[in-house]
Amino acid sequence: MRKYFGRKLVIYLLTFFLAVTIDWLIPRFMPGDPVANMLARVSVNSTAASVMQEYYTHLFGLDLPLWQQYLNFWANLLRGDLGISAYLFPKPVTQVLMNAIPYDVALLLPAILLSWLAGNNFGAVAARSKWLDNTVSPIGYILTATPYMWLGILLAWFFGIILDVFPIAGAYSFSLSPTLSWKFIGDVLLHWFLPFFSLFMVQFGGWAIGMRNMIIYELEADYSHYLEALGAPRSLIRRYAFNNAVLPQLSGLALQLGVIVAGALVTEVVFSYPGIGYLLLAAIQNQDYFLIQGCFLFIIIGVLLANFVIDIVYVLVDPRTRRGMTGEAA
Amino acid sequence: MLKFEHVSKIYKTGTFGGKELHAVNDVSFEIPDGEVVSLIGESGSGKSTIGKMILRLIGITRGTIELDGVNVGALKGSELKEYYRKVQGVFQDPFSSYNPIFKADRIFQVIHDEFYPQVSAAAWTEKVETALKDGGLNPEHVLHKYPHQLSGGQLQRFLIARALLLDIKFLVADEIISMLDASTRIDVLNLLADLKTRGLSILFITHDLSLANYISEQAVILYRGCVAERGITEKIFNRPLHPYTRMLIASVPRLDRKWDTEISVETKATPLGALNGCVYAGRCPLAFEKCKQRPPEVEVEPGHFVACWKVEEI
Amino acid sequence: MKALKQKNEFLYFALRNRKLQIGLGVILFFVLLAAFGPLLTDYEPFDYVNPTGPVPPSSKFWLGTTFFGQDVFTQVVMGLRATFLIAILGGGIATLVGMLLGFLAGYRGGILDEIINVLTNIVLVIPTMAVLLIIAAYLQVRSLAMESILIGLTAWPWAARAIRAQTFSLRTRDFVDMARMSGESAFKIIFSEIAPNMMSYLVMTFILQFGGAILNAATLDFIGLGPTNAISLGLIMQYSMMWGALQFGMWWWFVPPGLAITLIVGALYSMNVGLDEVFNPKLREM
Amino acid sequence: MKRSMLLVSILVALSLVLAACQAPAATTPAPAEPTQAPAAPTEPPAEPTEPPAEPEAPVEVIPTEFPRAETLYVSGAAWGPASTWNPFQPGSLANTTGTIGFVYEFLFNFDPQTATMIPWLAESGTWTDAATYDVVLRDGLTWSDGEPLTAEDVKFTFELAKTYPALWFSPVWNYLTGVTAADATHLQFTFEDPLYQEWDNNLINVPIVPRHLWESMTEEQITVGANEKPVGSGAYLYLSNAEDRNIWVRNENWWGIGVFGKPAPKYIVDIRTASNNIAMGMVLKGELDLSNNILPGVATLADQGYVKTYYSGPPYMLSANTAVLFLNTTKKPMDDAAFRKALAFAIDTPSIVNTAYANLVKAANPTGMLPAFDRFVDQAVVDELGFTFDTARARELLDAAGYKDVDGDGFVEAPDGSAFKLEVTCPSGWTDWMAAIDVIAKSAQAAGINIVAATPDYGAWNTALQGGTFDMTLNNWANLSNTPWTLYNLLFNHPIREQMQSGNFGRYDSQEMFDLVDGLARIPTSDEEGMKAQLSKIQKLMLTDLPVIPLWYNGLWAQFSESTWTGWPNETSANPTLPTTWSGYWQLGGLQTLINLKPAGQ
Amino acid sequence: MLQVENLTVYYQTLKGQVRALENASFTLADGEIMGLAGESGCGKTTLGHSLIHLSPPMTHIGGRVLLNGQELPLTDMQKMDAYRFNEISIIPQYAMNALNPIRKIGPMTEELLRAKKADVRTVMAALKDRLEMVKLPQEVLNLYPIELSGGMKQRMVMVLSTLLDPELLIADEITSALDVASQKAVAEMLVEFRNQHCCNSVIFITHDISILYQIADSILIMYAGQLAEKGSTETIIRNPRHPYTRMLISALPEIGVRYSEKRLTGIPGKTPLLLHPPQGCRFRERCPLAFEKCAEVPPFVEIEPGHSVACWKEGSADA
Repeated sequence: MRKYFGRKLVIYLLTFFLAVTIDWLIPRFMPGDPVANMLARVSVNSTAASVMQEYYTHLFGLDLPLWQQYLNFWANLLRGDLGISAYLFPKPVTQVLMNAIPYDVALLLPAILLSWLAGNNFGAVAARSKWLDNTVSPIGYILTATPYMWLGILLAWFFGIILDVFPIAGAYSFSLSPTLSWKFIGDVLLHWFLPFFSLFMVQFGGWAIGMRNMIIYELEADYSHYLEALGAPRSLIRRYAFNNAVLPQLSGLALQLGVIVAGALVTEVVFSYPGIGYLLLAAIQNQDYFLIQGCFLFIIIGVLLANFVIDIVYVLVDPRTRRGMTGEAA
Repeated sequence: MLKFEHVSKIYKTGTFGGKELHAVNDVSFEIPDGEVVSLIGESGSGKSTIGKMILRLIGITRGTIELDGVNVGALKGSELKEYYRKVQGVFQDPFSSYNPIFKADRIFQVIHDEFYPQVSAAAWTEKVETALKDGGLNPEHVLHKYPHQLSGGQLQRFLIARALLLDIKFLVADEIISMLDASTRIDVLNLLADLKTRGLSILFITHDLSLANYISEQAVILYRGCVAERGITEKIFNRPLHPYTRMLIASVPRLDRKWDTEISVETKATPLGALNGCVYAGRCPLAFEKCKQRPPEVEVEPGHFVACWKVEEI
Repeated sequence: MKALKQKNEFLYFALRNRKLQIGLGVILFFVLLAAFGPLLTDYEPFDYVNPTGPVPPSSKFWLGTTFFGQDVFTQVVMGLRATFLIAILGGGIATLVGMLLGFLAGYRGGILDEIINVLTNIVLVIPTMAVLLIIAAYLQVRSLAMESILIGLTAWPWAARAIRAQTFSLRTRDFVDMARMSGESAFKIIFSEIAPNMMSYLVMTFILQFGGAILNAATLDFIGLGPTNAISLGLIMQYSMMWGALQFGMWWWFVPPGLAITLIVGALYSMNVGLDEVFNPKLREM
Repeated sequence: MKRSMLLVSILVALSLVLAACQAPAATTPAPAEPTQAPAAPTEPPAEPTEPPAEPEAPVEVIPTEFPRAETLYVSGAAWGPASTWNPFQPGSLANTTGTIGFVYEFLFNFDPQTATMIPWLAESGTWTDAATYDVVLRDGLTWSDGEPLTAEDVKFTFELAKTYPALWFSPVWNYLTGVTAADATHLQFTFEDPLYQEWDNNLINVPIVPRHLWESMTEEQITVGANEKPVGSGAYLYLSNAEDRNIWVRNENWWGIGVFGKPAPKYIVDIRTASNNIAMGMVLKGELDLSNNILPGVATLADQGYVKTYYSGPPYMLSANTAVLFLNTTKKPMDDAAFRKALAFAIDTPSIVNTAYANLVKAANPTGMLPAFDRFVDQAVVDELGFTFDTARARELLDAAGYKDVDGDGFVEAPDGSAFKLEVTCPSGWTDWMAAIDVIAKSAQAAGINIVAATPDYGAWNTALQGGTFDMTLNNWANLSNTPWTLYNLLFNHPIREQMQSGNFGRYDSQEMFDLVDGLARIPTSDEEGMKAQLSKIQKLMLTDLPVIPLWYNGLWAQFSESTWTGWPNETSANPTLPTTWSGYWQLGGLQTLINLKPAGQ
Repeated sequence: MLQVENLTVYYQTLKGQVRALENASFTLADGEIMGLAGESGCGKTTLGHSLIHLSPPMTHIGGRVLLNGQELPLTDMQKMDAYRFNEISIIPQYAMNALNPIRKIGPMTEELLRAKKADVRTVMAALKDRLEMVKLPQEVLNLYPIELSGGMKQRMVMVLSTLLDPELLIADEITSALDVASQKAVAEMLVEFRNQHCCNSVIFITHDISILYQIADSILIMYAGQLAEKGSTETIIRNPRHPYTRMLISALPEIGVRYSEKRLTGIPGKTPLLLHPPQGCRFRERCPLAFEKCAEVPPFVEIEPGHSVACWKEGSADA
């Protein structure tokens, strides 16, 4: 088991190293000069422009030799310093990110966990009878095939415009100041709901379909047949099948994380929800490569951590990994 | 003559190859020309590994295998291809040996393409039909069919015919009849034995002692990668010396006598046999202190070798 | 119970599988629409054909017009072409790369397998969309082909992993050893012995990659990182949002492109499960 | 299964509540900046147990809910979260639109409608001779921390630019030789070869900062510091901000209340809407009082009376800047004035106005002068050399200049017979411009000029712009100001360098023009006749060579609702001010607009 | 006591019915271990499974099964549940994979017992003794199936299947994949189970007749979906009457028999496909004694007490 984690850890570290390196390369590869872009609209007298250009280049540390910039990047990174945002100059990127992260956590965590749980249970139910299967499965296919933003748009249109029961932009009303009042909390939840719901629904469809298919496989497994032959009640067999089918769904979750993050990104864009996705879009539109770096890094770290958590959970629920990884050679 | 000299196969396991698994452990024996040698052992004894090493399907970790003085392990590229003209194998599962989506006789076409591209198609067809007849098959009945349309016995004969097309000198027959039905088994076995008349040497790998006894001149008893006992088949079967061989023979279900229920065949989950000791010590009723060292192979009578510290007492 | 019978059974079930039928039908519909749709319209996607700006669907403008008076139907039809192009190219590249690496890792094993495995894991963990975003943001002028390549080059890992596993299990089958003993080269063994056995699997991989490429492209386009010189379904949605289709209630602007994507991808998934049922007898009867 | 489901649900609910509350909760104690506690200038006792606010700052209580009747909701200024309150910060300041104008003030304001300088901190400013400018400050000016604002502060502010060349107004020291403060209200600026036009521009744009707080700051704090506790002299104080809003509260002790009047709204919530359509929805619902976003569909809504605009008919909006087409004169065939002229006739500006902007803009005068500067346009020159959309004429001109369709592909070739294909660009995502360049390309093609539209990303576009690798591109970086010089300084910036950062992107190289523009800079702003004469020469040369083609005026986008506030300026107002919240416009009448507002129903 | 009467079970496939088991009738005495032998595809597994879990694509065509005089509701999945495990149990061929891989063995057993409404405490106590009988340590209950070797898993399944002391135990090819030593161990354990009354009667399905000679009381030989011969072990091995049985036994190499000394022969031809089996005696095509009468199905008749054969030549078989 220690080997298993050791191996995982090595891969994670390698991934992290590579991702950070790619990340670092971003402003070095991009067309044009981030400082020039930042100062572009300050069309003042030319002498000031070139002085300012020089000044800001130094400020961002872009006047150093490349290898030194790279080392500095790592050194700063390990101190939690991701540099300064150009678009939100002179805010440190870390700080900008910190403002956005709670929204992402609030959106992604429940959407991922709840949709996974609900989808799995629903899929298991769907596999139970032909009638349910025929009604539930098509809905699942449609949902999981829906582009995140489109579902978001539809929900915003229906609930926000036609029914006008949910706000369709922002994290809380402009008329409110953040306080720990019920009114404010209610307002926050109201704004949170639609983006959450559209994320939830698309994933829900996918998990339901996945579970439905997995459980059918499991019900055909030898252990299910054995229990059937021993006359075990259907409920026990289904429960075992479910427990087994959940495992691939769990590793599926790890695989899906990237897609979900992308989904959250566009959903935040649709609902102007001030999370990382929204920030990343703004950073891209404003050519803020330092902020793009930060967002990318944050997403990587988030996904890596989530993967690691899933790995641990997987090992906890599946005894096979505990032995399997140290087992015999191919 | 195929010669094994201190051959070992070690698998690295674990993340970075931290653990070693000795599938074959310092094995030496010879297969003289025109003889059938049986390689007998339980699953995990390394018998198939030895077969695959001869066929160069897996590498040799230590030691050398020589065919007529040529080091098999060192063959590369076209040398290896030439080697396959002389050495071929047939495996346990006839259905697995065929690509299920092609017709069974494609294996002959492949041989044609790879080894005899200069032979005309007509001449080749004739050659194939002859080989099939030699294998006891009626070409009309068996050609142009998919593997599932043929019986396991027919498929194994196909493979033997394929080997014959190549004019081989050496055949590795790895459990080739264990998946066949009892009614057809013996015929395939007979076919194999008949090949000897063509001067072929055969390594007959099996876990069934009665089959080994039926067909082979010599036998090698393998336990966990080590040779326990080897020599002339008759001598081993008439006078098994290694406790393992004895246990095996006692366990064979026979139609002429019932099992001796007194002989324990109990296997232990984790054999105590240390790597550098006797590997059978963990299961051996006779094991004693000295078994912590690897017993040397002793020739107890001409052509009968045993590796056991207690061989004197037996 | 083997090949020939399988083929017959395959046809039998393929022709009778409702999921496959529906999926194929929907895809066919959209392919035809993309192929012949432009013949049905007199407009160019960006032409300002309706001077009064946005109007709801009518006999003149089947799906209404955009805020600027561009014909939505024309845009959707042309967008469908772009979508299929990206799907085929992007999905194709992803499948090819996945196959190549999967075959290589699965067949050769050893250190090569380890390296590819680590690479796969790395690319798998790094969120594709984040990478796409960043790479797309680099590129100054983006074409459909460029977008397809980007999507293809980031979407291969799971395919590689799955194909590796399949190859790995096929590699241990005796017929591969037989082929080796027939002196066949590794390349030939992979493509003439192993790959044909995975056809169903490869087809399904391609279908999933095809759908994935559509969704990825839609996401990129919607964020404004799509092709800078073409129309696509994602771009139509982006424009509709940018120009207040929601606020002005111009549902005909954002519903058709999203619906088309959903139906196409849904149909692909449906086909995939249908094929799975056809190939896997265990799934057939439930 | 059910049990675990329930358990996880509870966990999720808990995490959600925590996460949801964490964001606002972080903001609660320090509403200024969630993670920067000291950023708040006004520590709000949101909780009764909060420690008292810092003594030097006036205490402003942040209410849970802003009373609608006392709050003005505006949008369209900020394009990102607030990040700096440093009045010298150029780039990001737009996101805290009130930093200059609300908090920090200028010596003068300017009324573009009447083209007059309005004394603001200064009571008067006079050129005592050609190289000496005397300023008298008003009495009783105070900083918001109670300290008096004196001539020393003004002197200090201008001298900062001498010490730190990285400040944007440092070039003033190219001709400014010294500042002396005679007493608390009297200042004298002395010059050598003063650039009068630019100096006036500085008077309304250099924010005066308090010396007592700024003199202890480091260079970095001054040049790039975020200045999170801005202490200024202006009408509003900074209250708090979040990702999508900045909130300002009226400075009840503002020195100007007695002079200019009290701005009506107590709170100003400046909203960053994610997209223009959201602003639109909010205006329609009366949730937003003033939107300065571009909303191309607004014409219809204005016609139906759902929203108010400055003009009740086209173009609905005042003009804010001129969108010009820069032609890269270093490339063929744009190096040929005859070709450029033909192109000017070929561009279908009316379609841009009608289709891309749905009549929200109007076509530009060929000189590029904004309507506010109509009097500086030499109509005779325009009549003689100007251009209008006329495809036939464009074809004639091309033909005359030797541009003929030799190979019969429908597009003309250069006189030397070579075919060309040009790109007209604008940054990707700038949708109104994207629509506009489509029209440009199409109409040029109709005239036989092979032009295609391309929309690179902003960074790439900017690189091409400054590096001079583009063919032709749109630009509008000269905003409404107090002088026509601003526009021509952008169009004909010089000298030509490798990187053109400040204008003349097409690298139009004409010493004659450069001399004319430099000459204009040296004409005192009081000498209107002298300016007109100089401008006539500039315009004549410009329309002859046509290195840039002015196309239309981007609007001073503004649509407002009268549901809560009335008194918005419009074409019928007696003294119309600018209805805008854009950064840099407060001193151009934006603040006066707020002072003129009245609560609805009064 | 088990009575099988004219049991006929077909497989439904796309191409039609596979006549996997036709008209099987036999009895099994209390405490009897009956070996059920035949080549692959002869219907032995079908027979075994139809006694406990007759589920699609298997279809019950006719016949009945009585256990201690009571007819089993073969086709009623729900009613049959009452018999399964309690009265009839099975050690499946796939014993290595028969345990839920993600559940510890002990808890899984308890869950199963609880679900079957058995007296959990008593049975769990008995379980400890049973484990000792198969020489498994008590700790296995605390392990996951993955942590057991193949042989251990199989023995665990043996214990599990017989926990409720069933009247009938079906052991399906349990020795087929094992090495000789393990074969012997498992076979002996099964006998021990019977001796200790952990189960009453046993049907031991195998293709290996020599194992049956070691442990079975009686042997039933099947060929192509039909019963060929049944008799006591000694009778079948020493005095087989059906030509198929005889050829089968004579094709078995024995230790001591050598190719060079005595060349054995197999049975020529191959087993017929059961989709369209030949009329009459299905062994006809391969039978050296076949004659016209074999075009009719030979009845499975008792030619001496406890010895039944389905062959028209049964009387002159010695010839």
